[in-house]
Amino acid sequence: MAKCFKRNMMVRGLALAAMVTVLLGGLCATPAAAANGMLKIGVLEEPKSLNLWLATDAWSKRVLSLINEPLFIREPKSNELVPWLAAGKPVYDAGKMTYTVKLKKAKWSDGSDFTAADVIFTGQLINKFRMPRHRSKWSFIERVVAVDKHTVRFELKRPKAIFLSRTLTTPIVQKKQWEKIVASAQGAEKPLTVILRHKLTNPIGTGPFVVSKWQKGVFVFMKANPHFFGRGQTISGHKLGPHIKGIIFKVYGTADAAILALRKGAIDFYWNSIQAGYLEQLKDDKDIKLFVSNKSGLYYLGFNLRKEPFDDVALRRAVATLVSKEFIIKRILQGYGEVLHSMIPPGNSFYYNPDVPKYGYGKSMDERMKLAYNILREAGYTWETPPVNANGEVVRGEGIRLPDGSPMKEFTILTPPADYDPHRAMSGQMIQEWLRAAGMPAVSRPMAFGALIQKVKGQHDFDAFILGYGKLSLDPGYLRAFFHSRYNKPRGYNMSGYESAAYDALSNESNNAMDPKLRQEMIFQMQAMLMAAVPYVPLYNPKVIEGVRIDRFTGWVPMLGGVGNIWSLCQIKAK
Amino acid sequence: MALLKVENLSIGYRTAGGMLKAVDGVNLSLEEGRSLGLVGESGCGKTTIGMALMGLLPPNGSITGGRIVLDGVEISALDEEELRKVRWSQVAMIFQAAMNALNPVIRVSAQMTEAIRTHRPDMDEQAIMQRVEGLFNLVGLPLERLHDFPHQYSGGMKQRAIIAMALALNPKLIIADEPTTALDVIVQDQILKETKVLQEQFDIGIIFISHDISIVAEVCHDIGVMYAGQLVEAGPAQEVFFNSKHPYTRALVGSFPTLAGPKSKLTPIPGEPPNLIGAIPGCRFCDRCPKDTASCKLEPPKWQEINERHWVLCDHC
Amino acid sequence: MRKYIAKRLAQVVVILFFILTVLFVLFRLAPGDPVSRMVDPEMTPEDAQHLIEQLGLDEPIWKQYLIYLKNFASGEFGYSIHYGEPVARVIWDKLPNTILLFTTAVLLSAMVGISWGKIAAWKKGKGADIGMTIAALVTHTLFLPWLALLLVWVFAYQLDWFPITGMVSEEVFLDPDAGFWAKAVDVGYHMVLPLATLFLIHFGSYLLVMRSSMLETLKEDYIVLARAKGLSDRAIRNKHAAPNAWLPVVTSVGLSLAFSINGGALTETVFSWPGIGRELVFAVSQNDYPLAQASFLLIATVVLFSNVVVDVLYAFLDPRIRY
Amino acid sequence: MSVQQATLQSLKAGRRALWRQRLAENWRVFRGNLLGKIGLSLLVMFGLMAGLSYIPPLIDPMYHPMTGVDPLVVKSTGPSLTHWLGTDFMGRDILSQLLAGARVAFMVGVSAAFMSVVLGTAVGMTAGYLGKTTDTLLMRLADMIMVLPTLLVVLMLAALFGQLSIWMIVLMIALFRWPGVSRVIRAQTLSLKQRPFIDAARVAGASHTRIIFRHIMPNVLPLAFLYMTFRVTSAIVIEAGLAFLGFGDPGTVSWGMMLQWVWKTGHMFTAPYWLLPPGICISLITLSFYMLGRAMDEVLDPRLRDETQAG
Repeated sequence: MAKCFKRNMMVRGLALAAMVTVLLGGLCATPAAAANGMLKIGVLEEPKSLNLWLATDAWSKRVLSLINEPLFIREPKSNELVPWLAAGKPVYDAGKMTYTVKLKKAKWSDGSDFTAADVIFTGQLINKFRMPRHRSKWSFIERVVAVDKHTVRFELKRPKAIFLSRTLTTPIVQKKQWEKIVASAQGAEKPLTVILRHKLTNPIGTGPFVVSKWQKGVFVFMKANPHFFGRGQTISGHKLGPHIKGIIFKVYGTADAAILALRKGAIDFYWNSIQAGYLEQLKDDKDIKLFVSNKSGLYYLGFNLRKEPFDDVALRRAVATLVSKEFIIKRILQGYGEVLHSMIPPGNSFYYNPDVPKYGYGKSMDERMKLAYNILREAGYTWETPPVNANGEVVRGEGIRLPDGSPMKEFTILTPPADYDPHRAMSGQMIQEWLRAAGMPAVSRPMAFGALIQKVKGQHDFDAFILGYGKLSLDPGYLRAFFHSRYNKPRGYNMSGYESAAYDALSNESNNAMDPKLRQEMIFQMQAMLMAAVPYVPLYNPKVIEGVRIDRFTGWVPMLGGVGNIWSLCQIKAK
Repeated sequence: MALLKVENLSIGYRTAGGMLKAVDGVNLSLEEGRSLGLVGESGCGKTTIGMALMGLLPPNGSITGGRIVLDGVEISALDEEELRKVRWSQVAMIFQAAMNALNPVIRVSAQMTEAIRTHRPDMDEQAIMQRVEGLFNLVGLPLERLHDFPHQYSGGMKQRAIIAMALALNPKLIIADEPTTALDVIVQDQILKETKVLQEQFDIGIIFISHDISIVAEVCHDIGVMYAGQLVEAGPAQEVFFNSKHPYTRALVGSFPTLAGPKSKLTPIPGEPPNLIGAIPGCRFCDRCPKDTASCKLEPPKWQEINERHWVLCDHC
Repeated sequence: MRKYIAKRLAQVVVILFFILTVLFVLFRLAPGDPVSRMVDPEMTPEDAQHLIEQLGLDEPIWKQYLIYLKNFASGEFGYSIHYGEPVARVIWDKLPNTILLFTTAVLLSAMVGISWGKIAAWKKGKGADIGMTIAALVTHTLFLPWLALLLVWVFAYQLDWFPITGMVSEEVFLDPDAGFWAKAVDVGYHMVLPLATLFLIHFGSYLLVMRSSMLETLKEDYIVLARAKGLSDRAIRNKHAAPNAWLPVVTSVGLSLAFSINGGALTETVFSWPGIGRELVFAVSQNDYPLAQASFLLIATVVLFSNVVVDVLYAFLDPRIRY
Repeated sequence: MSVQQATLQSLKAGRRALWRQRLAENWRVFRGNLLGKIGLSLLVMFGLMAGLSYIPPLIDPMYHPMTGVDPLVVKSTGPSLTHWLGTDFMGRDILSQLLAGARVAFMVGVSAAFMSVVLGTAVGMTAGYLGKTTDTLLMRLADMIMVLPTLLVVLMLAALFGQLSIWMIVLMIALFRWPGVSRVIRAQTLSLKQRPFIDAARVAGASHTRIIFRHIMPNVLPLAFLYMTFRVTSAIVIEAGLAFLGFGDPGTVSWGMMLQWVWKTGHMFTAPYWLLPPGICISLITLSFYMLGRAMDEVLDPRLRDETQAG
C-alpha cells in the first residue's frame, strides 16, 4: 500500500514539475532584443548539404550561392553577364577557339589567395568525375590552362554558345579544400559517390558570407566573410558590402508560420515566393514591402508524340486551342503570372519570337470549342455527340473517335501533386474538364514528383503531363535539349519524343553559332517550328512575389527571379 | 437491550421504471452474541438489508422508512463521516463471493492492516502487525502466506482471510452475506463450524444471509425468512426449520437437501416472485401459494403468533 | 519473466525483419527515381547512366537487398541521397528532438488524462464528470493540423506569448554565454504550443479509457469491501480502484502509440519541429529511399518495443500476471 | 411435419422474437442515452447535408463543387447572397463544397470502416475458431500491422506510387485498420467456442463454415458493428490528414482537401468563412460517430448501464 501511495505521489510530482517547467519557460524566455546587424531570413526547409556537388535542393543552393562564386554573374538591371570573380570580359580567339579570362585578386575565406589553379581544379574535377548538373557545361572544354597566377585560358573542342552563359557561371571551389577529397576518391570503387558523400561542414568560399553555425533543423548562421573580394568595391555600378554582420536562415516548416513570423518581425525576409492568398494580409502592413518580380520560367503541358492519341498534330493543336491560359492565370495564379505563347518567355526579349501561332488566345470558351471542333473535324475525328451541334451551338461533346474510326482511349494528364505545386495540380484538373467538354476521355492525375519524372523521362510511359522550369536559363540552349532527337531516349530531356531532322540540324547549328544575331534568327525559326508542331503547350510564367520588412534594413535589389539574390545581400544596410 | 434493532425498515431503489421497493416494513432484533439467519430467494431484499446495516446502499437506493439502531445509535440517521467510523469497528462484513472481495493488486497483509490503521490511529505498526498475525493464527492461515497476493490463495484461504479481516477490530456485529457459496462442500462445512466457534468465543452478533435455509438452520440461533421485500416468518432456527408455518418457508425447506435433516423429496417452488415496482395490495406470495384464497389477493396478510418467539405473516396458517 | 521478455524481443526482431523486407520491396516497386533531381537538361543520357551506376542503383535487385540488409545490420542504414550523410547521422540529429516532444506529450497527457478520468468516474453524472467528458470528447476529435495552426495564430501571433514555431531561438543559441539552463528554458518555451496541441488531442482518449475502466472497477466487490472497512473516499479511489483501473489503460496506451505518432508527425510538420516525423514526410516526398526506410523502421521499432515495455509493465502492475 | 422440425421452427421463431425484443430493449436504452441522442442527431444533420449536396449544381453550373466558378469572382470572397459561405480563391462556392464534403466523408468513413470491420471480423473469427498455427500467424500479422502508424504508411504509399484515388485511400485505410477489430472478435469467438451450443452444433454434424456463419457470426456481429462506428472516425481523420498534407485525391472535394486549399493558397488566417466550416465539420462528424459508438457501447454492454436492478 505504501508503494502504491508513493507511486501516486510520483505521478503527481512529475506532472507538476512538467507544468512548472513549461510555465517558467514561458515567463523567463521572453525574446531578447533582436541581435543587431543580423539579417533574419525565413526559409521553408533547412539546407540539406553544404557540399556544392551534392546539393540539389533550392534551400542548400540559397546558402551556397553566398559562398561559392562563379567567374561571371548577371547584373540585376540589364540582366547581362558581368565579371564577378573575373576581372574583365573574356577575350575570344576564334582561330584557336580559346577564351582568356583575367581573374580578380580575391582571397578565399580562410585567407589564402584565389588563383587560376582553383579554376583549373574545378574544371578538372567536373570533367573527371562527370559531375551531375555541371558536366554538360564542361564536356566541350579541351582543357584549361593558367596563363599566369591570375589568368586562365579555356581551350574549347568546338564552339559552344553556352560557354559564356553557362560554363563561366559555374561556381568555383577551393583547390586546397577539395584536393585531399579528390585524392581519396580516385582510388575508390565509386569515385563520384565518394565526392558526393563527402560531408562538408565548413565550405571555404570567396563569397560575401561563410557558414558559422548550423543548428540542425532550426537555423543556419552565416557571418560576413572578411576576405570577400567585393567588399567596399563597386562592381557594375553596385557598391558592395556586405554591410550586415551576418545572416540567420530560420527554418519555418510551413508558409503560414513564415508569413506570420514576417508580420511579427521575427524575420526580415521570407526567401520564397508567396502565394497570392497571403497578399491580402501583407498589403496593409506598412512595415512590409512586397516585390513582384518576373522570373524566367516555363510551365507547360507536354504530350507523348510516340503513341496514340497525341501522335496526331491536329489533336495537339485542338488541345492547345481548348486550354484557356487566361483562366489559369487569372484564377489559379490569381493574376500573378504571364501567358506564354512560345517556349521562350517574353521577358527574354532578345530570343523571344512574338510571331508564333497563339491557338485561341483571347477567345471565349465557346469560340475556342468551335475552333477546336473545326480542327478536329477537318482531321477526320468524329463524335457520338459533337461538341458543336447542327445549329452551331456549343453543347457537351461525347464519344470522340479517332480518324480511323476507333474510339479514343482514356488518356491521363500527369501533374505534380498538390503539396508540391497546387497550381499545376489544379491546372490539370481544369484542363481535364475542358477536354471532357469536347468529348475527350481525359483524366488528370497528380503524381509524386519522383514517380512523375520516372514515368515521363525514364520510361516514356505517359500520355500527357504538366511540368515546368522555374529557373530557366536565359540562354535558349535548352530548346535543343528539349526537342533534339538525340535526347529522345530514356533519361534524355526530350520527353515528348518530338523528332524532326530539320529541327535537329537547325538546333545543332544554333548551338554552335557564336554570332548572336545569327543565333537569334535560328532560335526564332526553331520556336516557329515548335509552335506549329506543339509537342508542348506553353502555359504560363509565374511571377515571384516576395515580402520584405522595411523597418530594419533597406537597399534590396530587385532582379529577374526576385529580391532574394546575392546583390541584395551584399548591399542592404541596417536602418 | 438488544444489540441491533431494525424497526419497520423500508428501502427503495430509483429505477427507470419507477420506485422499486426492495425492502418493505421489516422488523428485526438481535441480542449480543446471538446469530440471526436471513433466508430467501435472490432479489428478496436480504442483501439490501445487509448493505443498509453498513450504510452502503448504492447511489440510487435509499431508506424510505423506519430506522436501524445499533447498540443505541441510530445508524440510519448518521452522516457519511460518522458512518465511516462505525463501519468495520462496529459492524464488519463477510462478503458474498469472497473470491472477488480481495483486491487483486494489493497484498493480503496490506489489506488486513489498512482497516486497523484507519480506525486505530493510536496503534503503532508493530502492534498492528502483531494483531494481524494473531488473526491469521486464529482463522488457521499459515503465517508465511501473510504477504502473498490474493490470487495465490485458494478459495477457502481467501474466505478465512476475509473472516480474519472481519474480526480485526472486534466488531459487535458481523454481517455474513453468503459467506460460503462459492466454496466446495467440505471447506464450506469447515468454515461454517469455525465461524460458529469464533462467534461464540468473541460474543459477536451475526447476521447470516443465505439462500440455503438448511445451512442457516444449522449455524444460527434464529431465522428470518424473507420474501419479496418482506419478512414472512421469524423464529428460533430449529422451530422455523422443522415446524415451518408459512407456505414459502415450507417450500424453501423442501427445495434443499440437508446433511443433517431427515431425508425428504425435493420440491421446487413453481412461479416467480412479483414485480416490486408499484403497489401490491394483497399477499405477495399468493400467486405461488397452494393455500391461495380470494381474500389473499385483496387484503394484506397480518402477523400471526405461533408461539412467543415464532411469528408468521399469513392469514391462513 | 526473463524468458518471456526474450521471447517477445525475438518476435520483435522477426517482425522488424519482415517490415524491413516489405519496405525494400515497396520502395523498389515504386516508380520514383531518386536521381531525377540531380540531372540537368543538357546532361547526356550516358552521363545520367554513369551517375546511376555510381550510386549503386543499377545493381541486381538481390544484391541491392543484401547491401540494404548489411547497411541496417551495421547500424549505418545506408546513405541519405539528399543529405549525402549516413542515414544514422541524419536520424541521430533529429531523434532526440522527437523523443523530447513526443514522450513529454504522451506522459503529460497520460498523467493528466488518467488522473482526471479517475475523478470523472468517481463523480459520475455530476457536473465535473459531464464537463470533463465533453471536453475530452471534443478535444479528442479536433482535427490536429487545424488546431495546431489555430494555436499558432492565437497564441504566437495575436497574443505574442510564444514564438512562431521552431525549436530554439537563435539569440540564445548563438550567445556564447548561454548555459545549459538558458538553452533548456528556451527549448521548453518553444515546446509549449506543440506540446499543448498534442496534449489537447491525446489527453481525452486517456481520460475516456480511464473513466470507463474506473467505472468498471468501482463495481467490483473489493471496492464495496473497502467501503465497508470505513476507508476514506480518497483511499478507496487512489489505493483500491485506480491501480486496478490502470491495467486496461496501460494496454491502450501501448496500442494507441501508433496513432499518437501520426499526430506527432503532423505536429512536427506544422510547428517546424526538427524531428523524425517531419524528416519522414520530407524523405518520402523527395524519394530519399534510405532515409525514408530508416525513419519508418525506427518508428516501427519504437512502437514495437514500447509494446513490449507495456506488457512488462503490465506484469509489474498486475501481480496476477506472471510470464 | 416431424416433431423435430416443429421444434426447430419454433426455436427459430423464438430466436427471431428474442432478437426483436432485444432490439426494442436496446433502442429504449439508447434513447435514454444523452450522448447517443446528440451523436445521432448530428449524424442525421450530416446525412441531410450529404443528400442536399446534389442540389446546388442543378441550380446553376457555377455551384459545381469542383469545376464551377462564379464568372464574376476571381478571388476568395466572404459570404454573400449568391454564395452563403463565400467563395474560394478560384471563385468556387464554399457551401457546395462543404455539402459535397459531407458526402465524401460518409463515403470514405463508412466504406473504409465497413471494409476494415469485415476484414477484421473474418480474420478474428477464423483465427479464434481454427486456433493453432493459423491463429498464431494471423495474430502476429495483426500485431505487426497494428503498430504501424496508418497515416504515415498511407502517406508513404501515396508518395511512392503517385497520388492515390479516393477509393485506393479507402482501401488502404481498411487494410491497415483491421487488426484492432480482429483482436476483439477473436477473443469473443474464443469465448463463444467454449459455449455448449457450439459443441452441440458440432456434435450434430454442422460444418465449420456453418458453425462460423450460423452460430458464431450472429453473436459477434453487434460487437463488430460497434467497432465500425469507431473505425469510421479514424478513417475520416486519416483521409483528412492525408488530404491536408497534400496527398489526398485532388479530384475529390473532401473537407481535408478544402482545408488544404485554404492552407496552401495562403488564406488560413484571412478567410475564416473558408477555414472554419470544414474544420468544424471534420471535428463534429468524428465527434458524432464517436458519441454514437460510446452510446452503443453502453447499449451492448449491460455492465455499463446504470444499476437498475438490485438484490
